[in-house]
Amino acid sequence: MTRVKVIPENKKNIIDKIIEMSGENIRDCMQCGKCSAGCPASDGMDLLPHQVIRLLQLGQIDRIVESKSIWNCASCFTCAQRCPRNIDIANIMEAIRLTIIRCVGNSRLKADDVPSKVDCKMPQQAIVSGFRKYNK
Amino acid sequence: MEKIGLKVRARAKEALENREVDEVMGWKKGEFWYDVYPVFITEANEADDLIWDAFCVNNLSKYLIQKQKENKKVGVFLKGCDSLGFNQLLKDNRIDRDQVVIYGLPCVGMVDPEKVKKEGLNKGLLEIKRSKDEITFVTKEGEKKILGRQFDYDKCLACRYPNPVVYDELLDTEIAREVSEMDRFKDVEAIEKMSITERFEYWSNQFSKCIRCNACRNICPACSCEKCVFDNVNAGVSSKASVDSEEQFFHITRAYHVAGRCVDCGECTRVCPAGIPLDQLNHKIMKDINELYGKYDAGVDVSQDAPLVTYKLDDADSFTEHGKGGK
Amino acid sequence: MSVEAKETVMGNKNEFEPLIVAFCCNWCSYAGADLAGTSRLSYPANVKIIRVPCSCRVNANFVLRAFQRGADGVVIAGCHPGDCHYSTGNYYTRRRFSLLTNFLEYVGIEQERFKVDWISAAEGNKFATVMNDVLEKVHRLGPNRKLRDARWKR
Amino acid sequence: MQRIGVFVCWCGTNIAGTVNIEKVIAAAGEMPGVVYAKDYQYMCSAVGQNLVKNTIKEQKLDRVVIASCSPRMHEATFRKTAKVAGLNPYLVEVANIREHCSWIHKNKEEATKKAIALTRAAVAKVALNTALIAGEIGVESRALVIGGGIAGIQTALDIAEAGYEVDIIEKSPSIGGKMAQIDKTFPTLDCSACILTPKMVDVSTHPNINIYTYSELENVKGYVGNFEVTMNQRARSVNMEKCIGCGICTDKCPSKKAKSEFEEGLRNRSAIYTPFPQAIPNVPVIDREACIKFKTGKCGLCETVCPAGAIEFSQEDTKITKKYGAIVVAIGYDIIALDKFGEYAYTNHQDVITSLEFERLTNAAGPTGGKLVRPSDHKKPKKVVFVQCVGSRDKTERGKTYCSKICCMYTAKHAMLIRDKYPDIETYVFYIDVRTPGKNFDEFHRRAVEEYGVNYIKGMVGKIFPDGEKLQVHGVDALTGDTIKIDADMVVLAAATKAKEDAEDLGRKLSISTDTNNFFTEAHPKLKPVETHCAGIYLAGACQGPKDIPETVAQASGAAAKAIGLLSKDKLVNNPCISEVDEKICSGCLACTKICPYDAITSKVITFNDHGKITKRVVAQVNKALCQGCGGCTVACRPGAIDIKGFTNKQILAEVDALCR
Repeated sequence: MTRVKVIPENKKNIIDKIIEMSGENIRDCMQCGKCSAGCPASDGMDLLPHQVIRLLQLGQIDRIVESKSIWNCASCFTCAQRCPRNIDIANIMEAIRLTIIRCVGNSRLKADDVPSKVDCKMPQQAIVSGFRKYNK
Repeated sequence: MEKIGLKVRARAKEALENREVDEVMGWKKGEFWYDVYPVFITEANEADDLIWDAFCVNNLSKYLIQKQKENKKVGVFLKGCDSLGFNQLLKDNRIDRDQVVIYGLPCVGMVDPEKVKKEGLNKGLLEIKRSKDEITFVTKEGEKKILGRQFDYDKCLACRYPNPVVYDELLDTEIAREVSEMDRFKDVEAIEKMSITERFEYWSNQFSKCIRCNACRNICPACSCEKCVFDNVNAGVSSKASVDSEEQFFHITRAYHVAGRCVDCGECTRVCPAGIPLDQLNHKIMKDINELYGKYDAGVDVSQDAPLVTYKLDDADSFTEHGKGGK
Repeated sequence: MSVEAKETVMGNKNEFEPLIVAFCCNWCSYAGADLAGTSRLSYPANVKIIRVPCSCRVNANFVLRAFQRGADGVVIAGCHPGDCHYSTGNYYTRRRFSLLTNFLEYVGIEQERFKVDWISAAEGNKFATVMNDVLEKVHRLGPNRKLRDARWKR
Repeated sequence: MQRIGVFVCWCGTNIAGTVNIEKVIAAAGEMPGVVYAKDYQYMCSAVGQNLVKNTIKEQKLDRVVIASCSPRMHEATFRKTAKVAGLNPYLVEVANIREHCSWIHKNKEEATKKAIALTRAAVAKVALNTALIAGEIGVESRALVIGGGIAGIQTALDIAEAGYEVDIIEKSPSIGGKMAQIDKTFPTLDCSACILTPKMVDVSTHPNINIYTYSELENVKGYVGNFEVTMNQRARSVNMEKCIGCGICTDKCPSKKAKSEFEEGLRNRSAIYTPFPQAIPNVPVIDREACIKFKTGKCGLCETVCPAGAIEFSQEDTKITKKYGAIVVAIGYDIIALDKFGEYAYTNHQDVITSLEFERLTNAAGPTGGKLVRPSDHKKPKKVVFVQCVGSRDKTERGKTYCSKICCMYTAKHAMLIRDKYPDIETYVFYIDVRTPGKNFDEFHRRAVEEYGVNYIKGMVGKIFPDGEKLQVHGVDALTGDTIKIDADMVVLAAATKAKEDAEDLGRKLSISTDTNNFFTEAHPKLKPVETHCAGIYLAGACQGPKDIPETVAQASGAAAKAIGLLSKDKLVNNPCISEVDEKICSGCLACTKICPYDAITSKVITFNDHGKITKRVVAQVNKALCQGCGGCTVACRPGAIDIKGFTNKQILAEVDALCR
């Protein structure tokens, strides 16, 4: 039985950065699942929001980075509104996205190629949040 | 004012003759033009010495405490500010109302001898006569009339109760006087504007002048304790060593003890031999009480509880953030 | 980082060790201080507590005596208005020390040196925060020379 | 010369851990008046106390300082020790070097210096202590129980059985409280009415118990043993003696629009009503807002049909003032408002109900006669979903931070009852953690899962919204990680409990404190759960914190035992640390009489020889029985003529000096 430290040393600083950036205390989460239950975008997520937080608590950043959830999150803040432990999960998702974008290559979406992607049915908020999510 | 002076004499003589009172307290002229001192007369013929002029500033009500210990019925002449002091003594159960007959004297304001000397008008001065807003200087060379009230005490300029609030008889017609409430606490606001170190410098200089003669305590109608805490060594509160902190302790505690009870008669400032502006301390507390707990004038209404012996459930306070009271 | 830790960091720089005298009412704030103890919170050792039956027992003389004896800060803690064990005690405290707070500041004492607050028996961490906060401010102000009796050697 | 003994406690490592005991002993040795200083691991233990006793005798100590834990813990213990050793108990002072020193400061050197300062302050104070003899006060041998629920009923019965008179004051028209609304009780599933009504009848027939229903507490004066309570008995508009409880008036009453509070609004009631059939007293009450006679002056039908002529429209509120020795607060709890929980759609859909409403639905005396039907269309539901922790364990301001303790058990009970009565109904329970720690509690919960097939899903419900006939419930199963959607017919929310609305101002009237959630604060969470800081006032039931019926009854009997202990004494020793007037200094201004919360200070005339002359003077005097020693008067007294024994001005000044050494 190998001794596994709950939060591996090398991942400690990333976790602390995410916590500091989002200003949220992830240890407060009691895994009640209300965020995942109410998340409108949860169908497309392989890791539900409460599982993302659980992985953060366990320091498993790689599984979060590989998951699609943080990109599916439309930051509509329903989870934050309903979390009984007052944690702003959307804020944490934002922090994870930013840490990934900032350490991997340049921003994925250039300003000038947005018009080509816009279709009239898409609400403006999607454009703005898309732009915000994919840039440094 | 001389007309009233005659009335005073007549009333005193009459009161003593038909035994209304055992003794009458009034003022008597001293040797100099500014010199007037309290006098207690028991015989009708002594009444002729009584006077009423521009220097009868002494508050006679505090002598009543001692007189009543000799359980005498006393007649006393009280001005507006004196009557406020009288009410405060009454509220503190120090005197018995039925043992006193009060002859009320509406007062136009008393002349401050220092101000006369500053103008140099005291050379060869024999007497000062005063009618409502006009002062005549009787000197060896002749008479000189000056209009206006620039020679009055500062406290008289700001006086809000020229007419006695309690009396058995009124010897003169009441005086109407509007004093703006706005600049009542100008002196306090000036000090409040100073920085914290300036304020401490200002006050520690003032307090260091104090020689602990207790004149302020003896003249003050609100300071009527049988045995003051500063006289009682057993209380272990403070001593009279000539160290700055003792005077600061004395004056802060005294201002605190008369909080909500000081009638703003300004006597402490007048009698202080070191010239410390003690009423600026009392004015600050009055300003705070008015702001925090509603306008309150001590000595006006004997039945109303003083601010520090009553409370309201939703009182403001000046030490918590949501205390609603400014700092 | 609580004040204590910060203090040890810059403690050796200057030897100023603030002294705070706290008057705590037996039913609420003293119990709050006990709760701060039982929950192992931390506030600096310079705060020394005197137990009084009720906050209305604290006389202005005690506050002045503390400053005279070289205290750098005085704290009075009582029950929240309405919670007083003697039902009306702290209403009088509120009036008395609202006047004294303003008056001491008027005479030139920094307002951070004299703190009055309501701390109930259940507010252990409020007790610790208030004490940490007072000490931090007093630490910044430095030693209190005002009202201090020169003959008193600490 | 004084002979002061200082005893420093290690308290195991609690104090010795961060305080250098030897240094404190050495410093204590040099303090003025100290002739003996000793330390021991556990001063409060029997050995420690014997050490104090023997040292007092051997060293002929006349004052003792114990440097140990908080005086609130062991001041009484060490005072008793001193008394046994023949020393006046009030010549003992405690320096708090544990809660206020060793537990707070990590740095050993600083903690030691502070411990020495605190000990020096205690020595300075004890040097000025005087021997005090506790006075005696009488005790009124009658108890008052506030609240008529199971807690109040059990307390009243126990006190009455001990032979003391008890008054119950209940705000609603009948006693019974929340337990009367419940159908079955866990864990034994016996019917709530069957075990409650016999107790209610015992209370109504017990000679020592008087019941004041439809009444509220106005104000309380006095202190332990001598409380003077004023109650306001609201007008029932029915004469209690004449009424025979036939119930004709409640049937005939035309105004049927008022919502029945007892039925949680699921059924209407008439203007003249008894809350439930087994109500005690079984006398109806006229709700003056709903009654047509009071609103418009017409009607008055109840008066005409009443066979006993018991209706009295002219009845007025009556004020009753009585004296009591002890008071037990048992006002129970309420359910939080769910209007802020929009995601559960409680306010805009009839079939989303709270557990209390569910109790009424399944109750045989309830609005649907015990048949489980949907309140909207009275159809039998096929799928029922239970949602746990609605508002409990919630740090936002919508809910309460604590766990309400009883919901897991009553939800398991509800689910089990449905599966037992209607096996075809599917039941789901969304939970975060099932908390069933009591005796036979977990077995009860496991029976619901294993035998009755209730589906327990670990995960919260995200949102509920009406979808045609059904209710769509979106939840998640946190264990498998997939979202769950159920089309339910009925949703039952286990709403959080909260303190009663008027708990805070009742606390103010009794001057007992409430915590941040408005539950009453007990004197000590572990050692004094049924007492409050105010002597003579005790707590029973859910008003002190969320509690189930077994605990409530246990606490009620505990509170009753405390009250009986108090009432059994005909004399009470009162606190000797009270105020005293020095008549030589008192100038008779009587400012202190205005300050005293207990009106304990009055004036008197004294005659004395003033330099040969007999003079009279008014001075203040303190009524030793009324004064509680708060000290407000000592500050109002400018010359310091009035002082509190045990906390005199000089003692506190001495403490200030010692602390500033």
